[in-house]
Amino acid sequence: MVDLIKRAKELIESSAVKVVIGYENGTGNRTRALFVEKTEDADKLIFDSRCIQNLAAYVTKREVKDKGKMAIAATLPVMRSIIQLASEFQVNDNNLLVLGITPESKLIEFENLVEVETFVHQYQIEIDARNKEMLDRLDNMTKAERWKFWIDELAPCFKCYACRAACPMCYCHRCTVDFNQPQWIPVPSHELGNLEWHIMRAIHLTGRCIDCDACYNACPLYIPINLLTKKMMLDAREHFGGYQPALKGEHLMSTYKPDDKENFIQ
Amino acid sequence: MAEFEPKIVAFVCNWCTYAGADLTGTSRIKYASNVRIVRFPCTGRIDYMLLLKAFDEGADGIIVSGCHPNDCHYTSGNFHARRRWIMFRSLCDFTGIDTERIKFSWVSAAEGAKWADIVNATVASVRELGPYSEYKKVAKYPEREVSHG
Amino acid sequence: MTLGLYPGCSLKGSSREYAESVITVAKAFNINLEEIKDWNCCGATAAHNMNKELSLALPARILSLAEKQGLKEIVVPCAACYSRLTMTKYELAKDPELKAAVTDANGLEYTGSVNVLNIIQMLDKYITPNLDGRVIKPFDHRVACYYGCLLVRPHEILKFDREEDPQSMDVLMLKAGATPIDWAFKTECCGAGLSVSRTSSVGRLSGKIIGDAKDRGAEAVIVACPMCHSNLDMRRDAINSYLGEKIDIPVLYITQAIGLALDLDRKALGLQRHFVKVTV
Amino acid sequence: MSKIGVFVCHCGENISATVDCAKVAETVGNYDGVAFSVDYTYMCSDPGQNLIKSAIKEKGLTGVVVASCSPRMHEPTFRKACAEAGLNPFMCEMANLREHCSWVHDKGEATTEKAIDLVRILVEKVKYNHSLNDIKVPVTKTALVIGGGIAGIQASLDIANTGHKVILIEKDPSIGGHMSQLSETFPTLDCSQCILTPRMVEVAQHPNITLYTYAELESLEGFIGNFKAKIRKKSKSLDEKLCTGCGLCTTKCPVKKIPSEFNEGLGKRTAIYVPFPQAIPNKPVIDRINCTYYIKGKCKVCEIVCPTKAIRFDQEDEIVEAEVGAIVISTGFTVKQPDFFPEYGYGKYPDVITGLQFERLASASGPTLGEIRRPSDGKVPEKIVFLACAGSRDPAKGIPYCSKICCMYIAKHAMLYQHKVHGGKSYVFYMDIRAGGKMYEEFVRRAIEDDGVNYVRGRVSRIYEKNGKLIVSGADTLLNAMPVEIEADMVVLATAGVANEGAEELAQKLHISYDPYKFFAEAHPKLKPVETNTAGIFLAGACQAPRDIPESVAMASGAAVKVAGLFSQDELTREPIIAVVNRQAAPVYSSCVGCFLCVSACPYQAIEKEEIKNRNGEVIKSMAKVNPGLCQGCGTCVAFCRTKSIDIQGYTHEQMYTEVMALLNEY
Amino acid sequence: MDYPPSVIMRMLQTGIPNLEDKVLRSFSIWVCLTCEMCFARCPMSIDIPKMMDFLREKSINEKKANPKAKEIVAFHKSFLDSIKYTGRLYEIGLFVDYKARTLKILDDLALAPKMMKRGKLNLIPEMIKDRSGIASIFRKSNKKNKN
Repeated sequence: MVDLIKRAKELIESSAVKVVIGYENGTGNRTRALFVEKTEDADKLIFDSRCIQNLAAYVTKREVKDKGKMAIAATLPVMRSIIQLASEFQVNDNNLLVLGITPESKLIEFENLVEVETFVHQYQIEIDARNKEMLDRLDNMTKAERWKFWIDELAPCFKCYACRAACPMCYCHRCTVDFNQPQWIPVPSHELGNLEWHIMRAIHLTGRCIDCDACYNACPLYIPINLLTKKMMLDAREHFGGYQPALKGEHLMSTYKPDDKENFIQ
Repeated sequence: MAEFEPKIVAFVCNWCTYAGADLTGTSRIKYASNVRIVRFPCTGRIDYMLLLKAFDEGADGIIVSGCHPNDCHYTSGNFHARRRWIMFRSLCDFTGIDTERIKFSWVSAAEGAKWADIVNATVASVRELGPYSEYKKVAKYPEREVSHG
Repeated sequence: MTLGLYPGCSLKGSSREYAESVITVAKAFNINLEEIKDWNCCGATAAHNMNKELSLALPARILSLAEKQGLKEIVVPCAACYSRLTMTKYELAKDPELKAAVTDANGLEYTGSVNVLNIIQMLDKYITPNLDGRVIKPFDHRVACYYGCLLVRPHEILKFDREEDPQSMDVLMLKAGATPIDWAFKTECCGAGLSVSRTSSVGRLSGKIIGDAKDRGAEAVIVACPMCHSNLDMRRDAINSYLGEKIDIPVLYITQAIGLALDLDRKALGLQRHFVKVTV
Repeated sequence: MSKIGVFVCHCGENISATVDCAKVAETVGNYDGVAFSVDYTYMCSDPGQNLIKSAIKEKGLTGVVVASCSPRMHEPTFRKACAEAGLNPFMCEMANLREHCSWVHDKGEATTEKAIDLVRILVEKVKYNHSLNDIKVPVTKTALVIGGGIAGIQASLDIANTGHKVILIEKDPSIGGHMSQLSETFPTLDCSQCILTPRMVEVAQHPNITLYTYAELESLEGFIGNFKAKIRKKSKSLDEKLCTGCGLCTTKCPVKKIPSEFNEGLGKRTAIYVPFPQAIPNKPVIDRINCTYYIKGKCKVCEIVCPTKAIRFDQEDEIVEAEVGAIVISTGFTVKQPDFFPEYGYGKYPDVITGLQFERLASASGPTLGEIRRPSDGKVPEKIVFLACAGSRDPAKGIPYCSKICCMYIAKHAMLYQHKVHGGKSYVFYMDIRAGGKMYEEFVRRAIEDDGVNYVRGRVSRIYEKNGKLIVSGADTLLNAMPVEIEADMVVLATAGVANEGAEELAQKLHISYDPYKFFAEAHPKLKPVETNTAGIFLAGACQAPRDIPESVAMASGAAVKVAGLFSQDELTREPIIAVVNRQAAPVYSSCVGCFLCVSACPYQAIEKEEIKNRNGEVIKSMAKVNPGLCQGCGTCVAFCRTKSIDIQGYTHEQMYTEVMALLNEY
Repeated sequence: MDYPPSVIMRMLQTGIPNLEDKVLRSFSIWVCLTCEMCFARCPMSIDIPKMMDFLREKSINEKKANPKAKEIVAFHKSFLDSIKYTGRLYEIGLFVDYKARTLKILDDLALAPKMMKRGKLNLIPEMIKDRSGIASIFRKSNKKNKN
């Protein structure tokens, strides 16, 4: 990504931004995030099919945010996350500059977040075939089978909270799972603790998750926790017509329509 | 062994269902005594985590009830609640939690008889489902000493 | 197109003309009326006056036979039988124990799937839609449409027409070219089952009905029930003695009136069997 | 360690009949934190309250749980008692043993067990209660009265006379309501116009009252003391300042055949009309549905003849915004029409009329100038039959209640008829005569004894028309149900009093509850008849249930004094049950991350953005902040917030959590 | 009609045994034609026709039928007998049996020839095939109350 490196250097030299967030080669043929603050670090910037980590997770962290204006090399999922974060007043035009990398991996620079939003709205969030098939299989199970499936799937989880760290939407500095006055979610990672933690996570991401699979990729045990958020996305689409991250949009869960349809309230 | 007596928790809103339950009382309509009512200012205040805590602590059934749409004393509390219940209920269903045990309803301050019917119906259906053993099994840490003092 | 028929005892005996007119009109619109095989009497007033279970078992047997014969819908020209059959369907649908007791008494399977129509519902459903073109000799007389008590009541169960001032027969007669008059005894009772055992009451009740029809200048009374017809027609001398004057307004069945409007043969409509000569 | 006092009430024997109160008190007494536990027969009585006060003082209680009736009933009583004893009122909670336990379950172990659970829940909750102080909220000292009938007029005058501003809005072109349609009024037979019109003039001339007629409530926001009402002044197609009320246009208007609503369809009126001669304001209104100009675009006769050129054809509806502190609803009721009655001919016979139509016939300003004449041919009826309970007390037709005023106005109608038609015979079919007011029974006896009205005890089964006469067939149950048949010339049905057409929509606009018959619901049938469940909104007159004039006036004055009471203080103290966003020390300042998704969850727009700036003005952190004046304490934001940084006093996270824990864990 | 419906309702409402007995022995329960008019117009929707059916059945079972209602009871019994034996109503059989029970030989005698002339009187009864089915209905439904 030669022009990305060139652009990063210009931005750092002109100190238009204090840090450029991108990818660099990590150990064992894997990639990791790179925070370019000096022009010579820019050479390490790379971009290829291995770069799937969602860099938007860093824009809300104090360590990066307090450096000053940031620029970020953003693939489509990262851009969606940025728009959602912007709608939650976490980022705005004067503390973030987006260097867009299109699905055809072409670099476009966006003047402001509104342009990013129009770009993002060209694409519909699609759930890939493998997960779709998994969701259908789950839907056809009986309730007891589903209960057993999730208790067994979540059993290995030892609450390392990597999923929370990887997700750009989890930027709260005191997460409710850490609450102990009162203890909402049981601390131990036994069956109940894991189940209620992942239910809480799914509820908190309803209407905010942009299905970038960062949580699944981050999970050391490959537990399919992204199925929960995908299910919530499909439900939102089915019951309320779905949602797209939008700067001025109505948030799915904090607004209502007088004629929301349901068939279980007597 | 004596017939199974389910433990039912009822989360109700103060302006409609709680007043409806009062009316059931003033009209002396008898109903099953398995239900304990927890009063909230509005259905909008009912937190989904409290439902999970209720199952944790051994509840076999839950009733969540508030004002009919358009009747909410705070205009939109019940509308917000309805949207949350739709999403929370489908997530519970997806993870296998038995949503048959959670009865959602609208009971107004004038519907004393309806409240008695809802309670009796829920108690009967939960008694038929039996104790919520799957959830009790996973919530197996010992009977905690609860006094926070 | 075939339709189940439950004639009832009076249509085979004292009100043969009603059966003849129903079949003739049906044939004119090529509707084949298939009688329920081995049907039995519905028990009429005698059964439900004396013994509730009997009054439900007899009609239930009829409905079971109709089901066995594969009939989805039956027409019951006699209003009393129509009332007994509909009430039985309603009672048995409401009370499973009763249904079990009645099925056991009958020894026949009963599901209550047969749709029961009274004569006006049958006419409205199958004949009125294509009646307009067929009226050759409009029945232009001033007619008093008499519904009797069992055709529209009890209203919550029968849900047919309006309870107090029904209009379905009036509309039908309008289509047949007649001018139905607004009168006040449309749904008053004619004395029904007391025809033999207490004829004086029939004289009084039917007398009031015929009297009001005459006062309002009706040239004919139109009925849809053989029991009402026999009281208003056969008991005419009791009526005349009650009113103190001889009244010769004929009493026709709705099917006869429509038959006349279609210019069907008068004998086929059984008009010659009336006690009060049909001058219309 | 908290020291909680538990007071279990017997409520006479309403609770102790099925709950073993002593056992409850004794079991709860051993719980941690409970310093004092006792049961007593009448906790709400003075000795009961003194028991609490003395226990607080002697034992130094830090919390009180009264296990008795519904908190909706006596929470204020016990909280005031605690306050007098020096304990913060919000440290006192109530367990509902009566309505939710003793009255609805049979005596037995399970019932006492449930009672103990209910008390334990509240004991655990009280441990997490904080002492709170009332919120002071400014009060706008203007009242809004909806509905200009006698109740609305009385309420407006009473409030205005206490020196406060009143805005009175009336849907029809003139105030007066149903009372202006009456001829004379029972029990004194004084002419309704003579006692009503002075009051109407007083309303029009009162400096404190702003009158909007032909106007309806469009929307209402805000809460007690701080309502914002939008009033839609429907266009009268007239400039009211220029119009002198000369009435020339109403005489020249070519469209004269519109059935007059004021005369209940008996008289006719023009397209531009003044409903009745004594109308206030005495200015015409154009009925745009029937006026030829609005149908065909021609005519404009009224514009041509108008001396002051006051006609404005293209005048638009006007929305007036008003800040008000309290609202009195006095929209009244209406009467069922004859087409509701199949037995009486589905409204087919023109001479079968309603009580209100008879009033118009008897009224001097009515279509027949006071003479009782049949609508069909204008003849004076020789025989007239009045039917009581036409629709009321008739569960089969869905109106089981008694409409209260019909027995009285039937006696009045019969009396007026006998006075005006010498030699006329009048019959009244009744089931029971309900004349309970002062001088009411004597009034009905006068009708029977002096004016010779034939009262027949029985219901009319059917009415049918025969050669010009209405045959009324009924039975006289005092003569062994002997059939009675009367050939009457006219029949008056005392039809049921029912709620107005738009009552349900108005209730939903005002967020007040209503009963199955669409009458507005009072806060408490016996103890709060003029209040609604929504603070600051009061009821007066027949909009709450059918009611006669004396009661409507009394109720209106009652509502007025409630409003005056509200306006007597400059500030309104409000319950501190409101939401608060937590605050912490720098540099975090609050667990709220400033996502502001809660702002759209709040129905009262009570959540604002607060920005923490450093010394040189840069925003370090922006967080949510709740405006205590606007927040009504519904808690929707509390259950929504991901990080649980917003909490509602009185129903905090910890309190609700412990309630659920206590409920499911016996000790 | 010795007691009108409203009085009968009141007598039953009081629950006084001898009033109930008076109702069972009354003549009006036999004159009621169950024309459903009262039920249609009763504001409290009391199903009086159904109660009359019940009272008649009870009156017959307890042998308290009012002597003045002899003809009416006889007519119903003859009507049911005709059904019991032929499955349908055999009018001539009905008249003969009714006359035997009431000894009202002369009543409506003139009517028979007129009906014959108009073909309204079948001489031979129409029998249904499954007469045993009908017999079992009558037997089973009489189990509880002797007819």
